[in-house]
Amino acid sequence: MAIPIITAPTDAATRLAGPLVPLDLGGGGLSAAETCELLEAFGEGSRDPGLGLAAVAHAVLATVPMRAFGTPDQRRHYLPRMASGEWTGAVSLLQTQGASLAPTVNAQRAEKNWILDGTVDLVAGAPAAHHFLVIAADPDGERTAFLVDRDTPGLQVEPTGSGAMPSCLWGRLTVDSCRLGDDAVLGTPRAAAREVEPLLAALDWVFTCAPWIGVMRALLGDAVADARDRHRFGRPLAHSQSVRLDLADMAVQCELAAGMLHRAAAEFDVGTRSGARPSYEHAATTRLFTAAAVRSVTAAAAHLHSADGLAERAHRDAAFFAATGGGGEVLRAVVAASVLELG
Amino acid sequence: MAIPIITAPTDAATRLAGPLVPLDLGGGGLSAAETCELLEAFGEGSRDPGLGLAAVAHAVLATVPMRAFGTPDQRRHYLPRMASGEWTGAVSLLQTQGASLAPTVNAQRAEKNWILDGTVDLVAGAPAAHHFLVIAADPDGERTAFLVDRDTPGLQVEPTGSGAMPSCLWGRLTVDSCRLGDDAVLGTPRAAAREVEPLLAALDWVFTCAPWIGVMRALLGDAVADARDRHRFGRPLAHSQSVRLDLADMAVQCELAAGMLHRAAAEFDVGTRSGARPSYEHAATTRLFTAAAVRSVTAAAAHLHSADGLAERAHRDAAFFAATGGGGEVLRAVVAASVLELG
Amino acid sequence: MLRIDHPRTAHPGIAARAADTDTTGHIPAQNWKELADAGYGALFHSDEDGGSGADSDAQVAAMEALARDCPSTYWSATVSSLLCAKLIATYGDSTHRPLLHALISGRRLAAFGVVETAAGSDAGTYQTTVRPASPPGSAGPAGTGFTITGEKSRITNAPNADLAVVLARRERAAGDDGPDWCLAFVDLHQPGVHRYAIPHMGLRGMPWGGLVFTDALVAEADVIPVPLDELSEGMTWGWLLVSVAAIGIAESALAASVAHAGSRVSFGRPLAHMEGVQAQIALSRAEIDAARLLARRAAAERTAGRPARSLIAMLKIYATEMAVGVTERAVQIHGATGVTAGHEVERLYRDAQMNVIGAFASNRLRELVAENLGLGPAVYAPFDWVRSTGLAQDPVGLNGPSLEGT
Amino acid sequence: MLRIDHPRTAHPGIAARAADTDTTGHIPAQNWKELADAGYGALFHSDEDGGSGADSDAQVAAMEALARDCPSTYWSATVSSLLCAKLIATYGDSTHRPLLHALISGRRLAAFGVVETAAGSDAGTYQTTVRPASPPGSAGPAGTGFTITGEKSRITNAPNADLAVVLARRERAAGDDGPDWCLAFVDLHQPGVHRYAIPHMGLRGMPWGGLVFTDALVAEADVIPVPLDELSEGMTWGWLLVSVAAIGIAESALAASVAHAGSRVSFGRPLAHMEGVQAQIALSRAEIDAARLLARRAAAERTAGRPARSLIAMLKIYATEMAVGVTERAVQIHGATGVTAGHEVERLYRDAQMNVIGAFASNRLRELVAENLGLGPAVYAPFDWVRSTGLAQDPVGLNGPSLEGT
Repeated sequence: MAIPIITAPTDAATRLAGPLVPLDLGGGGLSAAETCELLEAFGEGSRDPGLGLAAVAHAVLATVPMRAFGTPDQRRHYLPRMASGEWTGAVSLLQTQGASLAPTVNAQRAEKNWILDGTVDLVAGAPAAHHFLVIAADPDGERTAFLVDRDTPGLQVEPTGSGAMPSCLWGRLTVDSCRLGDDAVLGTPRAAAREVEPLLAALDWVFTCAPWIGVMRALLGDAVADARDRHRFGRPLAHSQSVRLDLADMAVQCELAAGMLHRAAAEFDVGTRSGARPSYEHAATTRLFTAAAVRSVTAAAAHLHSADGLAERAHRDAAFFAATGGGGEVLRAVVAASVLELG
Repeated sequence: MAIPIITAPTDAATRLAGPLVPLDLGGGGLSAAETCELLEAFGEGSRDPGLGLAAVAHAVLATVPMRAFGTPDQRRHYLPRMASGEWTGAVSLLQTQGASLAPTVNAQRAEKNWILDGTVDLVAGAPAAHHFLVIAADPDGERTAFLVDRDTPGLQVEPTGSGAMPSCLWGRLTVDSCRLGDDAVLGTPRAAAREVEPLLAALDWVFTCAPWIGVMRALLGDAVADARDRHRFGRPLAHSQSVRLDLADMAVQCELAAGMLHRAAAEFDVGTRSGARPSYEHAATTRLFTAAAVRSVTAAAAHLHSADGLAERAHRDAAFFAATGGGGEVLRAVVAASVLELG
Repeated sequence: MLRIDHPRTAHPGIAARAADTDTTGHIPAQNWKELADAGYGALFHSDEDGGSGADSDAQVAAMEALARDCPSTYWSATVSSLLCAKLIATYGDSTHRPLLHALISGRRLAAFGVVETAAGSDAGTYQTTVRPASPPGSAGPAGTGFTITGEKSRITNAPNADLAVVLARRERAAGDDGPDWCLAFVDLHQPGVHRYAIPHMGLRGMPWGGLVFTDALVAEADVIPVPLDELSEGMTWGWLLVSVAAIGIAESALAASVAHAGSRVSFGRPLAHMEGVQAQIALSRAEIDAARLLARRAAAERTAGRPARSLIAMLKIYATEMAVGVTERAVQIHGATGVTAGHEVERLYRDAQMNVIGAFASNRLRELVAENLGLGPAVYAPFDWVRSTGLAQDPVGLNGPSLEGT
Repeated sequence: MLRIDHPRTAHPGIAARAADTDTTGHIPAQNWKELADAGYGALFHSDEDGGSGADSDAQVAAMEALARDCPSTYWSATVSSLLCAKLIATYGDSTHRPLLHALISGRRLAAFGVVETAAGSDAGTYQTTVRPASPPGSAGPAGTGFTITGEKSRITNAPNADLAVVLARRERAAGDDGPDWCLAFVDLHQPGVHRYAIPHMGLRGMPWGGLVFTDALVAEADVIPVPLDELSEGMTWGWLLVSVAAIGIAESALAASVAHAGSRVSFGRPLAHMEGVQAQIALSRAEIDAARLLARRAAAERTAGRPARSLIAMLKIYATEMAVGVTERAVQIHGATGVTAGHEVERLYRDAQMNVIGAFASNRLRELVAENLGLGPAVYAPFDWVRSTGLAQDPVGLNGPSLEGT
């Protein structure tokens, strides 16, 4: 989570902390499309896929479900402080894919309370987070979304290392007989499968692509500069047709992925106006396409040695990006389910 | 270079240190084909592309040019100690591609000596090496191969970090008015372009592939085990057709790359018997094909989390592998030069 | 739920005749009538040019719909009513209004004559020349018109067009310091014109072939000097046309794949339940969407008159190669059915490759994109830099040179 | 310099007629004569079976050489003299010696009837059945032979073969606990046989179509009970055949590309000097080599009688898809020339795809390889696991459900 959130709440930090928090709750009041542009620019400027992911985890994955399904009290309690950067919210990337992975947190009803037990790994931003969005399954398999504050008794947060995206601080969450009231439930109890889960999945698929668009542009810019500076066989690389063709393909992939992203993001805005829903198919195809674009752009850039090692880091992080959001197997199944009207 | 060379000279270490050193000089006396098999097994067993490269740098790149072009004195002086693991030889991967990159070391004739000045980066095994194979260019551009001992006055070795292949210890070599006698010349003076350079290029193209064949097999084995253990959508991954198809393609790539390697390696042996020369085209296509196979196999494996992080490391190192040996641009040009009878 | 749907068939009659159009290599007259009735050509042109002024999204949607129905008919109709008509609208004047209307309404058909037999898209090699019908100072009455001589090849509509918009060199009189090149609007129904057809792998219904001009007459008003550079912006209409053809072909191939996967049962289950098939369909869906979104954006820029050369070049590169991949997957999903002559997918597979070849080739366009990225123009040097490096030589074997030849 | 060269043309006459063979859809009689004279079919068989017993490298080289010369002729000849003859040699007995010799020498042509119209390679759906000509206990003389009834489709050589090796179900008498399946060697020149041709995209010269048996007669000795499992090892000859076809097609496409690149001048320089073209050629060179080396290895294993099913499956997957890629690059290098009907590259592009489809499809073979890796047999489950997970549902927009429908 690091820099953009944890620094003093400058304007820039505030903008990145709460772009999707409405103006009347102290946020940026940006549209989904504008937020994507902001995240693209952040990815390009920071040259750090991990930081970009950290920003998405807090400002989109932890924020939007609360905006969409939160009670007025929940919204008033959390969103202004999340927008200012005072509080950070965190979400596990293993919980943004519905129940395609078996749930690892159990919820038991005990009188007026819920008792949560279990462990969630790969929580983006966990070490610095103030609260967590956690999905837990009933004994009969129905799932509910919870807002769990860091100081809740029974909650433990443990920082974890990660080979990829290290600047998005990672952690593991353990809940041990963690007692929560009904006011900790986000949305309808036992209805996460039709409320928070589809939303989280689509947000993950769409918005995590945005910083990568910026990173790909940075890689392309580096590669162009590199081709003008370096020589091989005594000729500038910029004269090498294979280098030129590769750079052209990198540019094509950037444009295509950006187009996919902008359509999918705009649907979250159309939804806010017309009440129509964003298309999960478009969200999934966006991620499927962008993951492939990122893989091919980072592979093409990987033999360059950019000043700050962006090409190497991006190549490493690209594999992580391609494996999260469900990875190709989940995304292909989801898109196929839509196109084939099966699933 | 690390483990296989620096440990006490056990049988195993000796085998890996000197497979291509003739028996009468204390080596393993293996054929090129047998050496490839040994390196494949080492890659599979060590699960470490960096260590595999370290073994190739010493036992092939530093050894074979000396065996092929060394004077009887040079061979007797160096090869037995290289075979025992007592001495390690090192070569820069920037000097295995002829003059496709501009030479960075200059050689001046001064009476009966040669004076070397310049810097060479990306020297595989430099920190622990006893001597170095260095190519240097005359003022008129003709190139000569030299054997430079570590204790030569004017020689400095500086360890360098590397994002990829860290277990192949890397270094930078600086020669500052380094004075060498004619006995330090390997092969004919001013004839590296037709003697040592084509050999070094072909050895790099062919033999660095061998440990990767083993690494790919290890990745495939891990992936198969993983598919039997893990679940998604409540089903074992082994039941997922997309997983099965991906694993089949990994296996296909392993077989194809191994076939290419074995042809190219065997030609070094045919050469020893018939005097016919190995084909540079076959050497270059082997590397071109294997680099692509490694990229696709590591990309397919990259979303798996093997116990020791092999998948992540291999994915990182694959980019390095694809960029060295000249990278696609040099290899494609070399193959095209052969096929099109141009260049 | 919001879905900006991809276009479905717009001309069921044309779609129903698509297989026959391919087999016979001939576009039925009924197709032309239906397109004229639908006002297809008018969509691309403003009211003042005699069109109906559709916005760019509607234009792309209409193009794709026709490309889905019958790629051959789409190519033939769109080359005439979009590409050629745009060139006439841009470079012609009021005297060309009737001609423009005839193309837009589909009453007349035009071909765009650029490529010659020597070397594809390299204008430097073109020989076709326009010269004054009677050279100034000769015996005949001067200034009454021009003649054109030369051969254009691999031209859509060449075998049956009424008119060709031809790129030609100008033979300039002394003191004429205008451009070296011109566009000539040439009536093809005259004695100095010979045409021939070239049989081709895909888009078989599309007329394709050559035009041989031997002192064919061109009216003075129909020869318009144009700098070559400027013309290249006009050609982007052609790249857009080809790109949308590719997208329509890919969408049809995907639709056929989805239908086949849903109905074909193998090993007791519909193909649609096989993940391998699902993966191919999902990938095709994502790739077609990406191409279409870029096509809409590029068309919006181009229609608004903004420079879109690089964007349309990117589109052409991607969309045409994408469609080859999508039709390939469709053939694989269909199995032997997909290679049976007369099957839609067999036809689409052949059609798709034509778009990669049509207009500028992919690598030529990649060069253009690279230049636009700031890499400078392509710099050619003879390929002679490998051998001097010590590479590209067979090395010695393990034992070095000592044992050679023994 | 040592070069294990890839085969060049072996049958110049057959190569010279390849374009015509494609255009007319008919293999000239002269081709058959030249193959017989060259002893092509004999290479695949041991001396004792009446062959010339070439080693496996020589077999692969001869196959590839013919595939380079004319893929259609190669398919037709090799299905008969390799695949069908191997099945007869393996499952037949001494009474089939004359038949075997006739196929090996090329005097008679055989088809291998496996696939039926319902569902490609899923044997579970096959209906063709062999039953006793006169059921035991009926009025007629028992035990004089069998009849076969059913339809086999998409069969190489079906339209003109003399004989078919047919996979069929056995109608078993009570007490017969032999296999459910048999191979029947069926004479196709008899009244109970109807045949038809299916026009196809590539390999147009190769006869392809269906065989309809209506109580066609089969002699008792020509019905050989075989367990289905066992037969699948025999089919690997077919996969090898297809793989080598793909390699030959790819090599021809590369050779044409190299020749074209060396002679075609664009923008003042031969294509061969363009790095983009060089990259395509280098990649094709590497991929073809990889496939050929695997083919030689697989053939050596198979010829030596060792199990090579998984290896040949890998070869078939890779070689056939590789050839599609190589011919695609060849078309791109050739530009419009490459899609002109009658040009070698246009034909090879269509031919290449047929090999992907022919015999088992790629994903079926990948399943087989996966099983061999230790993943267990394919386990099918209806595709119904996505929706219950909370995925595959349109989410709400930014403002949640409260504003929906407003």
